[in-house]
Amino acid sequence: MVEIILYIAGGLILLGMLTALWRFVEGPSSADRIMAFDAMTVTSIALIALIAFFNNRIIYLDVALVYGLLSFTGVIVIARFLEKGL
Amino acid sequence: MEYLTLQNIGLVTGFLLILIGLYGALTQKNILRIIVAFTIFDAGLNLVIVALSYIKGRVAPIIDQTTGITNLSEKFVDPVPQALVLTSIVIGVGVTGVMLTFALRMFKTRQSLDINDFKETKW
Amino acid sequence: MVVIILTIVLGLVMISMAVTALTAQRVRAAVLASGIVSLIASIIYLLLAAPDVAMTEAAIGSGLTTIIFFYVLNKIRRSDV
Amino acid sequence: MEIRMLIGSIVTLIGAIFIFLGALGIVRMPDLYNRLQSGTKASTLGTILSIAGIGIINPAWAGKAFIIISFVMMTNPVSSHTLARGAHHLGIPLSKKTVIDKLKEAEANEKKEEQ
Repeated sequence: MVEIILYIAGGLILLGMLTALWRFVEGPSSADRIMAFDAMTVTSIALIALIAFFNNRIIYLDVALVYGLLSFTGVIVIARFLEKGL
Repeated sequence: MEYLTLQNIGLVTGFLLILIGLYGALTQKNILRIIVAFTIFDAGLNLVIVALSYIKGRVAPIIDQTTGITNLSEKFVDPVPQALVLTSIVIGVGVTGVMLTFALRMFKTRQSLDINDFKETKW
Repeated sequence: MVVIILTIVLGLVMISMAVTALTAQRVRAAVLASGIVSLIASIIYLLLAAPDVAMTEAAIGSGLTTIIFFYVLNKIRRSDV
Repeated sequence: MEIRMLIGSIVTLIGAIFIFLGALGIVRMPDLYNRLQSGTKASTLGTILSIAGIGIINPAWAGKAFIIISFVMMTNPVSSHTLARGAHHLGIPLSKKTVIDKLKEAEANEKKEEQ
């Protein structure tokens, strides 16, 4: 029962990632692409947590920790690049 | 159907990434796009080496409460290719930085990013 | 079986993003697409039982490479980058 | 025991639904700023609920899950705010239905005080 609910949750998360990818391919301006990149990064944190549950290893959560700490620096650098002047 | 394992999917994806990166590096004219293609080539190469070391049914080579400390060589995948890939990722970033520095110097001397404008280094 | 389907979907996304990086109109879109290739490669490393490689790829391949590329693009600033 | 695992999985499912609706908003919204608030608020809440559900299912993981939740809650709004400000400076047009633009008024006031 629990595993079936978590499989459905994983499918929804993967579908959300693919939907954000469509905006990345379509996006009219560069800011749209950066926003899709940010949304995909945050979504992949939840996917990594689900993979860690199914493999039953706590060490996999450290990867999600690294994502949460370091993913926002890239977005800040690109936004400063758009604002002219790094 | 029995060929559809995790290892084979990793190998096929890695080799396709290597081919796409090589094609891009050979056919693009812009210097920055050549460097982007080189980055994709690097990612595919690392993926192939990690997929070679995977064995079905075994777990990651890090000790904690769920693995115990006995018979570890029958539970873990091979850790040596993973250590090699760990070094290779860092070296790849260093090579990318050197290539970007060259691209910046070439742009400052000639005000161009096209590879056809730099003919004096050909022989 | 679920893991196989997940890996196939992630691999297809990776290959399509690599093709997007070669055919994009501006260089900044190509750099972002190669960042997504590194991001999904890190999830596939996690499925292939290599969490340490996944950690390094997430920090260096997806973060630091994008940052140094945009540092150089900030120095160049033409109409097509 | 079973009740706790069921509650945790349902919390994770609610988080996944929030992530999917946020991604749907990224595609459907009319201009950049609406997409930005949909893609940031809903995705952040969905990720927080998903990781909290994993922490409820497995109580030994709750400490590390709490650390990840606090990092996501601190870093994600910062990057989104910086991106919205950069896009406004770049001059990306607003939607036709927008009624108020406070940042433009504030910049006009600053320019008037300098003169």
